[in-house]
Amino acid sequence: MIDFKPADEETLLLKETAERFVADHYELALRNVMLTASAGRRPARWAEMADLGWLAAPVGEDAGGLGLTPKQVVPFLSVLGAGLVLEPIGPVAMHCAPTLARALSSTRAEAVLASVLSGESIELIAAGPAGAPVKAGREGDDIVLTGTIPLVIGGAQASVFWIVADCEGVPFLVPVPAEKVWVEEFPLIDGQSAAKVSLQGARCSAADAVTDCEEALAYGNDLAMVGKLAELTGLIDRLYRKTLDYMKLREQFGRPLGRFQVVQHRMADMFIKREEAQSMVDMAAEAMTGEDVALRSKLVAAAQVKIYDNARAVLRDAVQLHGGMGVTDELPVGHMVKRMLMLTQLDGGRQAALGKFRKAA
Amino acid sequence: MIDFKPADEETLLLKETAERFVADHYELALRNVMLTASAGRRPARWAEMADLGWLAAPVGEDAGGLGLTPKQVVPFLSVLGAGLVLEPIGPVAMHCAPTLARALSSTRAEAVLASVLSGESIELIAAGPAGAPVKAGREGDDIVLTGTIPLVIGGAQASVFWIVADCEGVPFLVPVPAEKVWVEEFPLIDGQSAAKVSLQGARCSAADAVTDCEEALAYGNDLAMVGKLAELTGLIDRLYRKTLDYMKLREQFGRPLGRFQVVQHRMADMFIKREEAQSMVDMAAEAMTGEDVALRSKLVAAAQVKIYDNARAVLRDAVQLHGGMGVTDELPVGHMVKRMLMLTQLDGGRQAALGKFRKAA
Amino acid sequence: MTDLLNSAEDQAFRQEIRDFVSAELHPETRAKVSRGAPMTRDDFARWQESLHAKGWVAPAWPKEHGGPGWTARERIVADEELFRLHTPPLPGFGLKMIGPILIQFGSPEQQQRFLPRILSGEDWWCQGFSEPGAGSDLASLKTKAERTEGGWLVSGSKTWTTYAQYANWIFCLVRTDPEVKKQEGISMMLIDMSLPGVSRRPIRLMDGTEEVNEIFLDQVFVPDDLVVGEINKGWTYAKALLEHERFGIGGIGRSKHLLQRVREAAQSTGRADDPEIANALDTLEIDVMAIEATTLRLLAAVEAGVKIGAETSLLKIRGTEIQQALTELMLDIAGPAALPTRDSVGVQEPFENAMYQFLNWRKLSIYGGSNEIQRSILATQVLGLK
Amino acid sequence: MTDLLNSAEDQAFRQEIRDFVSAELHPETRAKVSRGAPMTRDDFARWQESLHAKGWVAPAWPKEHGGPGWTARERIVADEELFRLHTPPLPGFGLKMIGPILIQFGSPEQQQRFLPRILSGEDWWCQGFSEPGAGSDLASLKTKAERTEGGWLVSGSKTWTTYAQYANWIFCLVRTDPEVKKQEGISMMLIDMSLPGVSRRPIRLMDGTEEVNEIFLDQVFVPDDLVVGEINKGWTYAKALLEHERFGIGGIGRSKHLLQRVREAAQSTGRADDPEIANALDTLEIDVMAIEATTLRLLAAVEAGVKIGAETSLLKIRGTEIQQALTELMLDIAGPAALPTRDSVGVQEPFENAMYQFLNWRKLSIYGGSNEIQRSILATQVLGLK
Repeated sequence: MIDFKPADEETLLLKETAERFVADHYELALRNVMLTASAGRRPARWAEMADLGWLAAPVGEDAGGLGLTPKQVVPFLSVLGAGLVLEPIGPVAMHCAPTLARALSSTRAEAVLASVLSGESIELIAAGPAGAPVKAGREGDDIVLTGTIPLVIGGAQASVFWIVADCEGVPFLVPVPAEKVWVEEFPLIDGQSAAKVSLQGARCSAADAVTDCEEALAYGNDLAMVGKLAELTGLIDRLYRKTLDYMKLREQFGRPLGRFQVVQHRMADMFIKREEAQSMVDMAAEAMTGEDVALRSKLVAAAQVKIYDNARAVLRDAVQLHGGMGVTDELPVGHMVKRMLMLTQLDGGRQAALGKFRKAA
Repeated sequence: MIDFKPADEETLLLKETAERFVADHYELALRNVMLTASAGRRPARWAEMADLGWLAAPVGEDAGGLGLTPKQVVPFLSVLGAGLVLEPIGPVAMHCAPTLARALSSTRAEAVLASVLSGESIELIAAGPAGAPVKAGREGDDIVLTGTIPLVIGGAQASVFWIVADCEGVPFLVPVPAEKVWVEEFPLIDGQSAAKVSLQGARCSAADAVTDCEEALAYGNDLAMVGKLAELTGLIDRLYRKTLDYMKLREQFGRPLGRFQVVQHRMADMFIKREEAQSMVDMAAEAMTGEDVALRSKLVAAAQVKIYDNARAVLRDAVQLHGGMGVTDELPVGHMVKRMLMLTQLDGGRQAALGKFRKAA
Repeated sequence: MTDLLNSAEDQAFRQEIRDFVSAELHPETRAKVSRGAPMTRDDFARWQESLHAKGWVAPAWPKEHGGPGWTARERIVADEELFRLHTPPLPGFGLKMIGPILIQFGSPEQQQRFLPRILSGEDWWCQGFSEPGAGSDLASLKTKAERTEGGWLVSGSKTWTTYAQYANWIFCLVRTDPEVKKQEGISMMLIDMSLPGVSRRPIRLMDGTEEVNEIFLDQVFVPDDLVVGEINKGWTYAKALLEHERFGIGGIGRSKHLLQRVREAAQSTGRADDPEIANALDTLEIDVMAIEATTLRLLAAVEAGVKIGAETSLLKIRGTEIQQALTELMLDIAGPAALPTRDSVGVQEPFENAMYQFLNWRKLSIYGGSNEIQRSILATQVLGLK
Repeated sequence: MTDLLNSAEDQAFRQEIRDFVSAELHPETRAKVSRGAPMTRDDFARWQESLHAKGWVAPAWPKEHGGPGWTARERIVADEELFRLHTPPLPGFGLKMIGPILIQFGSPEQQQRFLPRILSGEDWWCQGFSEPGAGSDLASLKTKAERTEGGWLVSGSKTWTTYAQYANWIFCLVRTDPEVKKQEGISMMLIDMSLPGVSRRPIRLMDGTEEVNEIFLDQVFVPDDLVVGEINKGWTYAKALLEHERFGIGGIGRSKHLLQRVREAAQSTGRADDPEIANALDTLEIDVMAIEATTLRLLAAVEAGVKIGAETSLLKIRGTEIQQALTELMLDIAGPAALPTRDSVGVQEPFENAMYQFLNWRKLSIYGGSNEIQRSILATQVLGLK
């Protein structure tokens, strides 16, 4: 059952920590300095995030987390997305930690996650394009991994990669310390740091491998997607509001742009797209707590399609309505647009999402 | 080579005959009476069309025709389409006659076509959906045809059907007199008369069959399509002009609708779609005279896709901008809309056209 | 398609509706609805009788006036389920328009006299708001009421009057004061259509039906007790109508029903796996979900005390866009099979009503405040652009 | 994709261009253009040199001023073929803007002094029309010129000045009479950028480049002989620019080039048969045909003596819509491969410039009269809606 109740106390508290953080650290000029220096790679900043409980938010209490529901973390992630935060919060807090919490026995989960949730160790799920597993072979008690993962967000900061691998058709997850792999860092268009990770015969103990992890991986992928959709929704909302303000302020031909009927109708459409996005992310977050796994994936994929479409349309119109100012790096508009593009492209775009929707049906 | 020179003298003369005809016989109230009585089934009217040379227009002079180029007949057909004429001019003049002129030896063509071009005998090409041939078998010197052709425009008025048939993989055309088939008449949504034609073992002489007709059939199909696209272009143009007039005349909230910016931009788009349609039909008509058959079919299919799209968009906006008046049968708008829908649906719509485009590439 | 409302209670309620419908719905009516055919007066009347007997005929009316006492959520579930089961959607002129107006603004005498007959279907109401030549500019109406002994003499004409051929009453907006600002001189009156001076001209629509009419009023006498509320407050009452059932204007049940029909048509003709068709169907299914999720989110906000105003215009805009897109998709699937007229020998199932529905539903984006008007409402009232 | 212009003469001309390009185009420049990479000053300069030596650098200029004497049709063929062969499109500020203005309105001295140096590339011009805060309302410009001994003192600022970092001259619209209607007090002046008082601030664009600039003018002296035509007629000259090369604004060559690149990208990644991608590509190919056919039809009408005016706005609108749609389609094909920044180790061919081009080409629907302005021009000037 989908419940659309407005945000509760805990939700709002978590969201406020994000708002303060963004206000303190992500003023545009400051962020631009970070971009040229050390995107998302400040240990002190990461520790602060861990202290705020962010990394532990959606992990169950039995695994040492805060046990918040997906719906409770949506507004918080929306703020971080709209705030253009560069640290790999989503990949750690919404993907790696919750996946491990499900895939591992609760004792092992608590032990493994302790250092992740405290911010000591940055750990990431790493899989090939569209979640494809890396090829693995067995040699005695060892597992040998070979392959290249072209894009891991935050990969250059990670201590441990949890590789999604496959040995003769049996899927598993296996932790590989960063020292054992070849990591090449590069920036993404939105300024986040990513890395190409090459496993050239990386060797690890079979005892560390986690099998029976498919359900956990599927859950983790869906949850991570809800996190990304929350970011997108936050960005859509902020871009809508910025554009609306600009239309009220900016005068042309002797009156505010917002008095031209064509602009009014386009802004009405942008408003509609924002509302739809908000509804869909709430729906997807709620679906995460349901027992019907196929329905969960279907609703998450539906939200993905709709929010991708709306993000594209909103960014297109926001740039156009800002005119020349929309294509510079001098207003937040351009930066938000790039973040939105990053998020919509990352998992293969609309068509991949529609494929997921159909498969889950 | 595609030539976009404006219309020449002959083109304009032919077009004028169409304009006079429409003015004389197709005033809306008159047409409405025809709809309830005898849609397109008045022998005197058909004879008049033949006398005007319409049925012979695009047939070569060696087969007794006027030898006009496809481009020369486009404006004439545009007028007939926009004028909502109900007689099966296109099926006879643009499809059956030119196909036979190509498929038959010139002596036989002249003999067969004499009664067609004079209006004495209404003859039609009849094939299954998407041009599929009817199944045929041989019995001695006879051919036996079995199958149902769901929709033949003008079928209830025809004296002879030239059936597109197939006997053990060999395609051919064979004339079957109307007496030998079961014809059930019904009206189409735009008021034209059509028929379902059933061949329940219809028998005809193998000596009458025309083989080696594939090239002629392909040419005839392309030419007939150019005729339909000309009609559509005429309808788009007339609907655009009617809507524009209405926007200038009709006042709401104290000023003409055409002063609202949203209306202005939508009318600009309608104008663009009209211009594109006009360009594409000219291009397709010119392509008919080229020697490269694949290129010809490709350009005709391209025009088909574009004009279908533009017709849909124009009819949608024209109805919307006319408001309540757009959905009645009391203005020409509604009638034009139905004619446009008929023409765009008849050959399977946009996707079928896109398929043809791809195949020809 | 997926139901977002599927708790145990929802499912029990759905089952109750299914049981009721399977016992009550006439198979012929069901078949017509399932094929998208136009309804006759009898189809509606027969089904209204069943709903009325069950107490379900006016989902949004307060219980004391004969409503079933459903929550907003239950109303959505019922709407969805009734559509899914191919029951005919009853015309709203009595049940969703003048009924609620009388409940809110009518005199006790008017309520007693009219409400029970609306529920039972004894009275059939039509709406006299639009006038020839006025279009979206409703407030410029010209029908005038002149004061006379004990009431008013009304003259003028009304148009786009749906199902007036079945109606015995019409509620009209008329100008009672030509001197003041145009919105301020309008009153709402209830007129017996059998009175002398009331006449009707059917309007033939391009879909081939005659579901709308022009109504002429020539010195028709309306006694004071058939004026709704106060004189010159008619515009306020008409606007209040827009507030009523405004969470239902997304037309979720109607969209799901059409989607289901289009999917079935695609399947029965082997085109369901055609990637273009499949993508369009899935995209529209997701579009419907977005409207449903938005409706539920806005309702939850209202329940939590948030004030929601003209935001609901978005439900009208998107709902009608989706429904019109579905009728176009049906044409795409049909191809030439959509061309023979209904009831002719050329008809090819399941497309016998594809063209009728495409043509008929062009009205969705025009009536009840065109989608252009709705966008302007959003821009000015919600976004503050003016 | 299909060429509509393929007569024997067209084909011979295409061959001549192919021979020339294969002999002259630097392979490195070719490779960059074929991958959609941004151009450097050198890429442009080197190619301009080759075109200039051949006499082809200014297709639309009259022969007596150094043009090749091509017909409108030949210009379309040349544009198409040069794009297809991956030659860089030269910036038009000298060749397509101030050059033609001087040919039409400049003094003989101005023509002799500037035209040869535009052709050779010795002078690099930039355009000083837009001003900060003015947007599409160009005529509201504030840069002012005050009368002084033998000339004018110009102060103000200009923005969106493309490639000003390479330019040594700028042509500016400035206000010479603040008392009259805003369009009537504007003059056009030629300003040497090395003069004291001229300064420049690069603007960083979201695509990561700095191709545009803000230009500040502080009491810059412009002698009378560097005023174009008459004082206060600048707006007329600027408008005449829109008339120039107006049949080229559909950008047919550019669109075909991009379409070819997107098709190749789809093929090389095995997505060319994906029905969604294939449909989108074919639809866009047909869209380009429609623009080409319309351009040719309008040109034929002009040759036959028909007056074509603002109709050409449709070429700008549709041309830019198509090009932007193509950059979006490239993103759809690329998926995550579009995300690493250009020149980083993460780059995945053939998508290294997919995002750059998507972002960079957002400008197409904004500059040179936004598409909103173009639609208003069509509505008022062609359709007569006002």
